[in-house]
Amino acid sequence: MTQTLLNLLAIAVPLAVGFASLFAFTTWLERKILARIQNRIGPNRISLPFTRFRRLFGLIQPAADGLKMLAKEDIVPRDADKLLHLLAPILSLVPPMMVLCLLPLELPYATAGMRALQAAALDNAVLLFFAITSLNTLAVFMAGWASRNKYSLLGGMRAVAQMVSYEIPLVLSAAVVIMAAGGMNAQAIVEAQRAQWFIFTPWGLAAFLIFFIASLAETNRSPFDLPEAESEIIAGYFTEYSGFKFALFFLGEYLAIFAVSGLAVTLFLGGGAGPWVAAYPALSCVWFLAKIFALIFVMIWLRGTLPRLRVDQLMGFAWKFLLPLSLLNLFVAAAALKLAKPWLSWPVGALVLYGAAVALSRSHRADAAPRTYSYAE
Amino acid sequence: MTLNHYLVLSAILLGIGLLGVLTRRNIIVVLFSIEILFNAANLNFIAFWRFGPNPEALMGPMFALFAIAVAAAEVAVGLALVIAVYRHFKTVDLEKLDTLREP
Amino acid sequence: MITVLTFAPALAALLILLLPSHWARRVAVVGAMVSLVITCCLLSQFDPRGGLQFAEKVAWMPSLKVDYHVGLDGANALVLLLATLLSLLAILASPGSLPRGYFALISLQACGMFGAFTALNFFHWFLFWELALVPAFFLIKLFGQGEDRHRAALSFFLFTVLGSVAMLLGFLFLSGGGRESFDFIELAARARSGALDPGGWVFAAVLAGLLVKVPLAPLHLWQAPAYAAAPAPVAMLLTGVMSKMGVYGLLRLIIPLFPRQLAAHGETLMVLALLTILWGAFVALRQTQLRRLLAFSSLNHVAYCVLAVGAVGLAIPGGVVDVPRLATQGVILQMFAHGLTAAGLFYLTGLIEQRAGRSGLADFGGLSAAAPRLAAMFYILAFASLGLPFLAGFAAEFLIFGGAFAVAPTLTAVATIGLLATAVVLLTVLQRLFTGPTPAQGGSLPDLTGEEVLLLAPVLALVLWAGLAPGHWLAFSAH
Amino acid sequence: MIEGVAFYILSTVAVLGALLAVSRRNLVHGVFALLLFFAALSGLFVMLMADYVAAVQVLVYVGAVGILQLFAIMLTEHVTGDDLRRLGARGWFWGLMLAVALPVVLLLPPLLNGEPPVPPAAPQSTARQLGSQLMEHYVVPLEVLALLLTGALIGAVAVAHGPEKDPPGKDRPA
Amino acid sequence: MSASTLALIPCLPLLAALCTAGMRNGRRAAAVAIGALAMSALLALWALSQAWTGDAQVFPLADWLSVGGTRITFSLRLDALSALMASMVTFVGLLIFIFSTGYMAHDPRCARFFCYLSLFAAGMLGLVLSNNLLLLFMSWEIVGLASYLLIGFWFHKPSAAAAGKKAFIVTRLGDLGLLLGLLVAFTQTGTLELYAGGAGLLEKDPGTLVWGVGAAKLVSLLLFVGAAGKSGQVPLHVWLPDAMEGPTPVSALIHAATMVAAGVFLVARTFPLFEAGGTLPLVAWTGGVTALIAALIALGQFDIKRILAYSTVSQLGLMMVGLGAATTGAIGMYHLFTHAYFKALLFLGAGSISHGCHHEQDIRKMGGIARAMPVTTAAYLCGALALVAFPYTSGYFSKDAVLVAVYGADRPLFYLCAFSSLLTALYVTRQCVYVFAGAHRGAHAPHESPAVMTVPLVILAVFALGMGGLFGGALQAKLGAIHAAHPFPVIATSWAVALGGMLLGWVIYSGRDLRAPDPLALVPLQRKLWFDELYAATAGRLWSGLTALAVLLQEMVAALAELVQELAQATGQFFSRSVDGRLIDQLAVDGLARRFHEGGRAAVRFQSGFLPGYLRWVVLGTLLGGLFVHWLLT
Repeated sequence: MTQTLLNLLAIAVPLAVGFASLFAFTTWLERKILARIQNRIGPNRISLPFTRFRRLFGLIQPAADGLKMLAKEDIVPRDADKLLHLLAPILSLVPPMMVLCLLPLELPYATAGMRALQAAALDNAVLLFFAITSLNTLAVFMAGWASRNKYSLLGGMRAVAQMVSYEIPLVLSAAVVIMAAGGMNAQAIVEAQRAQWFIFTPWGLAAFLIFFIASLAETNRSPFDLPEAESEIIAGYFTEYSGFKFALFFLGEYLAIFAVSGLAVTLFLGGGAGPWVAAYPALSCVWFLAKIFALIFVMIWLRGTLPRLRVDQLMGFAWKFLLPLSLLNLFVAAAALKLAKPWLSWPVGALVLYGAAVALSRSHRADAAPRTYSYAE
Repeated sequence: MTLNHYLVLSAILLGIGLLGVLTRRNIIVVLFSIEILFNAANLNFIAFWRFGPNPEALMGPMFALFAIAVAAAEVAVGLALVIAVYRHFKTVDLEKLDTLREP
Repeated sequence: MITVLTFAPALAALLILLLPSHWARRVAVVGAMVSLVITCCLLSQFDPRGGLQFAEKVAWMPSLKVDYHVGLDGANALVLLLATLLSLLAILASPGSLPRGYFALISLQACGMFGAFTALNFFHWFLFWELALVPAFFLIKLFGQGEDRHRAALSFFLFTVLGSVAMLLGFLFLSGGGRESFDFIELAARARSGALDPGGWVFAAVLAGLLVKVPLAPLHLWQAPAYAAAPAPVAMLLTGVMSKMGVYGLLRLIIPLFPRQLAAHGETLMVLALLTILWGAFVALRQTQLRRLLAFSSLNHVAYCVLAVGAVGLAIPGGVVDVPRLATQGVILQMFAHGLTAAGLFYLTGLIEQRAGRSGLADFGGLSAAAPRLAAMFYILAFASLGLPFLAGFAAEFLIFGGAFAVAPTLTAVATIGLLATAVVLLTVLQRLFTGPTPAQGGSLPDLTGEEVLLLAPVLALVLWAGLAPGHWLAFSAH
Repeated sequence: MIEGVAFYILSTVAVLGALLAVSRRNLVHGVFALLLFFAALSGLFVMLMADYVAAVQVLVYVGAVGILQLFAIMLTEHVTGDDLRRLGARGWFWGLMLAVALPVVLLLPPLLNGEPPVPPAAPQSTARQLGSQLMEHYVVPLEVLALLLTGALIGAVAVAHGPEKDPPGKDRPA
Repeated sequence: MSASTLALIPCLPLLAALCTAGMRNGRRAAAVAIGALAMSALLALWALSQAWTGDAQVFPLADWLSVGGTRITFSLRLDALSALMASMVTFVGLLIFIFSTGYMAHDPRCARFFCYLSLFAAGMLGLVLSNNLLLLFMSWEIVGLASYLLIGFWFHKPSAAAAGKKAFIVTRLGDLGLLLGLLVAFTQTGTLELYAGGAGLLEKDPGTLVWGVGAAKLVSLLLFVGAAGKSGQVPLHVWLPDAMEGPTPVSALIHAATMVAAGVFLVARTFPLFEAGGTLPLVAWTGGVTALIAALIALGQFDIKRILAYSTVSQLGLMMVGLGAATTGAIGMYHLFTHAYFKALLFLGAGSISHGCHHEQDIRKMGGIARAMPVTTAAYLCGALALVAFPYTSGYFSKDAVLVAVYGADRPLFYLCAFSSLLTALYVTRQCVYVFAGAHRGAHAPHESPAVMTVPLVILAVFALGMGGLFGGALQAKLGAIHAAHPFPVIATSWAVALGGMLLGWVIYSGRDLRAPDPLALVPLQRKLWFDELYAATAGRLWSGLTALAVLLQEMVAALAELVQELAQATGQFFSRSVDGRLIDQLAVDGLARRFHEGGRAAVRFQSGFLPGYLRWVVLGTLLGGLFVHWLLT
């Protein structure tokens, strides 16, 4: 009994510590990249006290933020729902962490025995992944409701609506990969991409794009960060949060990003595969993280450049564009896999998908048109 | 754990579900309780499948899946109705929603 | 002819209702006169030995074997004459001042009586039987006297109707619900041949119906109040003709149709008749009102007929005396005689009431001094009803007693006491009313006018004729 | 051993969750308790070697149904537990009695007949087997289910849609 | 002598009666009546002469009524008996008619009186001549009617009316007997003819039994009851004295001569029946008893006419004795004839006396008539002597014959008759002394009656004295009497009785102060031996008891009818209220409807719209289902 416990800890602790530190680095990375996009420098002032290193390119900024968060007073609104107010940040943190262990990440020091225990080896890891990520919606809603604040409630509701809507294209695009890989076991999928990453197949590419966009919505990132839209509803569902609970939310958010990107990597970018992995098995972990950071970079990039979507455009885009496209993609992938003649199926598939995409976007041109408002006469 | 444990558990859950259905005044709570009932039933399916004679027939999970799907549909329609009822009667209190009764 | 005779008064009644009221009495008289004339013609052409004459037979309801069959024979010849005569007298006796309803009703009653006497088929006999009854009820009720008339009319009606219902039921059983014919003659023929064998109950029912009408002792309760309450002319008809309908019924129905039952129950019938005779006579003794006294004495007289009918039943053919023939002819004559005398007496009582407004025995005295004609008339009629020889009553009584005596000597001997009692009754009346000192206040009456005497003349003539030469009248019933 | 402990933990959590869901005056708490209950149940499914069903349970119930109920609460009375109206409906006592009676009755046969033999082999149910069964053996129910879900979806939208607030053409292109 | 002429005898007076009925003037009515009677008297004499010489003849008149087999024809019979009676009736009647013209002269209703008298005469003649028992009975009734009318002639006197009624009723009672006798005869023999050439009633031997008694005996008995009623024999004699209420000629004619004789005539006429029936001793004895009692009562009477009435009753008793004792009816009839004359004389005498004394009837208030009314007195005394049977007067001969007959037949009866004859003589002398001797005790002096009244008296006096001797023997022979020797003792007693009685009377009464109470008028005799009271006590009470019973019965039956009506009313009420009201309205119709309504309401309560409720029921259903399945499985 204790042996298994030890084994569990052996896995859990490195994952937790590793990703927490990555969180800090990503915050810094994001602020630096945004700054660069906005033609500014970004944080570089914070220096490590009592040490000589001065401005280490702002790397100490996250630590400072962390300390600041800890020091800040934890304000709980008077008629807030005490219990839920406390529970919300925790609930937003727990699912991403759980999901991380599902990723096919071989830890460098992992011995043969331990490999078997990796959650990734679970038969339906991907399904579990989606199941757990759906918990995140609850956390958002709990936060929105518990702070008894109109804006936070509105933010919460928007977030929930958004996440629910984008969850379906997310799952469907993953379904394409599962169909192709023939199972939901993460490592099996990675194995299946040994020959060719799914991203390089037309339906795979389409799936990847849909998956990526959906994942952005799921984690309320960039163009879909309506819930936290400061200009409209202050900070959305975590308006009433301050101090450490606020930090937890951020941590949760970033972990979610890592998880989704990790999943994207395993599904479409061949997981830990890369040059020299065969030689040095430990390299798979490095490649895995590298691919994750590439995706994160794109996200930050999008954040810095794309404007925020309107709510109805957001919903319309999900239900009227992504969903039909992913369903079509599912069919195309099925057909392609069935025919197993890549030379035929690929161009046709690509053509069909591209045509559908163009047709769908043109048919919804009206949604994107500017809204006319009627004021009380 | 033996089948009886699970049966006792599902019976208890059934009881709690009935409690909600039969005693609460609010429709939504009743819907909650119905969900509890559904889950208790699923638990039984899976329990019987697990401790049943030929597990490979996958009867249990299959039933459970279908049950879950149907339950989901049911909740959707139920809540839609509740919303419509609320819009019309401005209340979800069962005791007040008695317009169907004989005068 | 007989149909014309029967329906003449009915037609008159109809006319009366149409014409203004002061014509009423004249039309009624004409109606009655027509009937009387026709009857006289018929009787004059009547051949005593020929059985049924002037018969008219028309199929009325063939499905029920009911046909309109009228005829004249020994039994109903005399009675019909009596009926027509008395109807005329009654109408003449009623003052013109009465409303036309009265005359219509009395004509209707006359029609009913004529029909009842001439009918030979049960169906329309019963119809006329009831027709005669209903107007009487109204006459008593509407035009009667004394505050008791309503109850009297009702009880009169109830008793007779109940009786006739019993008779109807009896007859229905008798005719086996339509299998047998309703015609009296045929039924009589079948009865004689023994084919017809009605049950004892049927005999009892029909007899009860008739005896209520006669009336006989236990069933006579309606009679005294009815006679007392009825207007005088109607009382004349009631005693003179209506009771005769009962007796005629006995003759026509009981004797021919129920020979065996009558033989079996003749004894009881005679006992009942005896009871009635004594009852009527003795109760009459105690009466103070003239009307009730006469009612009971007429109860007594008619009972003789029933006695005779009983005798006919019991008679063993081939005796020294041909009892059935004797008794039947005695009954017929008695009906005729009593009809005349009783009607006359009631007419006189009516006149007394008209003059003095009351007819108690104690109210008057010494009338023969004040009203010699009234006294004379009253004496003659009283002695006739007493059964004095050379007057109508005696011959009939002799025949009846002759017949009855041959069959049941002791019973008839006791019946003669009835004669004595009647004598006592009437003589007391004569003594109270006509003899003794005239009391000071209101004891006397103005005498009869010529016209009234003239009205009574035919009755007196007939009474004398029947007394002196009953043979003529008996010839009619010699069948 | 672990299994026994896990079972008891999960069952108590489930029962508590259900009880709370049913008895809480504040509906939102009720919903979260319910979600807790669903999660506990999925855990039980995992214990019963039906992990696919557990995953689906979590995905469907915790993810979708919970959210739906929250939406329903939001769209109706926002029962926050501050109004002190009676909790139970009329004659709730009988409801209670029946709620207790039925489980007891249903438990009678198993309890009376004692323990069925525990089968040695733990059943293996992988998504693959389920998928193939669905496609082969249960394909008709699957299609019917598909229809049902579509119908339910459209129906729910139609019913909950409510009257057209803004007649077309006023502020939206026809 | 043809049938029609014989029929004229009764019809003439009948016609006279009819004519005088309408008349107003008394004198003319009298003339008509007397004329008619005179005619019939002549005819009667003619018939007598024929009967005297020829033998009996039957003259059938006309069919009265023919009923199938039996034919009742009226026929007259002319024989010695009927002729004699007819002539006697007409002759005496004539005299009385003449007398009454005077007597009734100033009575306003004199015409009506003569009408009744002629009616009476017609009835009497019809009775006498008839050969048919029915005709006899009918005329018998007419005679009764006439006597009623005549007795009650002065109807304004209540006593007269009552007397009339009493007379009629008692005679009517007798008539019933006659009627029954007639009926028995008719039903037994089928004919009512007395003499029908062999087939008549009297010629056939009526043998069959009726009421356990020989037919003949029964008929004769019943006939005797009739006779007794008419002739005033003992039980039925009460009406005769009261009949004196009528005018005196009436009494004379009816209650002396004719009507009372009818009874005796009837017995004589139907003598063969009596003989065959063996009822003669009964007749005799009743006669004897009547004679004795009547004589006794006569002693105690003070009214002149009542004394004569009782003497008539007594003489009638003697006649009955004569008939009963003798072998033929002759002796009784002979006494009847003689008695008719002197009794008529006595009555007319009494009539003229009372007429003279201004209608005073009480002998105590008379006296000294001899001087005042010499002619009446002389005639009266002749009659008295005849009555007493003074030797060689007509009375003597007839009474003597009776005594001889009785002496032979029945000795004790002879002594009875002798004693009653003694009494007769006694009361006659008493009466004569009271009336004629001494001074007039009345209010105002009597005066002699006019000639029209005294002439008949004288004629009658002559007949009273001579009649016996002259015609006696021939009469008896004619009537079929066997001339028996008069045994000496009988003659001696008759002489002794007659003279002794007169002597005794003279001794007692002459010289007494007649105002003092009469020694012989003992109280019972005065009260007529309480016969009236006796009758009242027995028959009267029985009669009123019967009437009371009848009335009671009438009341009871009427009450019963009342009860029945009440019952009908009650049942009607019952049905209408309880059955119809409660049972049908409440229970059956409305009640049911209400039941359904409530049922419905109860059912509705389930549809309460209370959803949890529905759910509970659902769960309950499953619970029970589960239990049921469990129960099934175990």
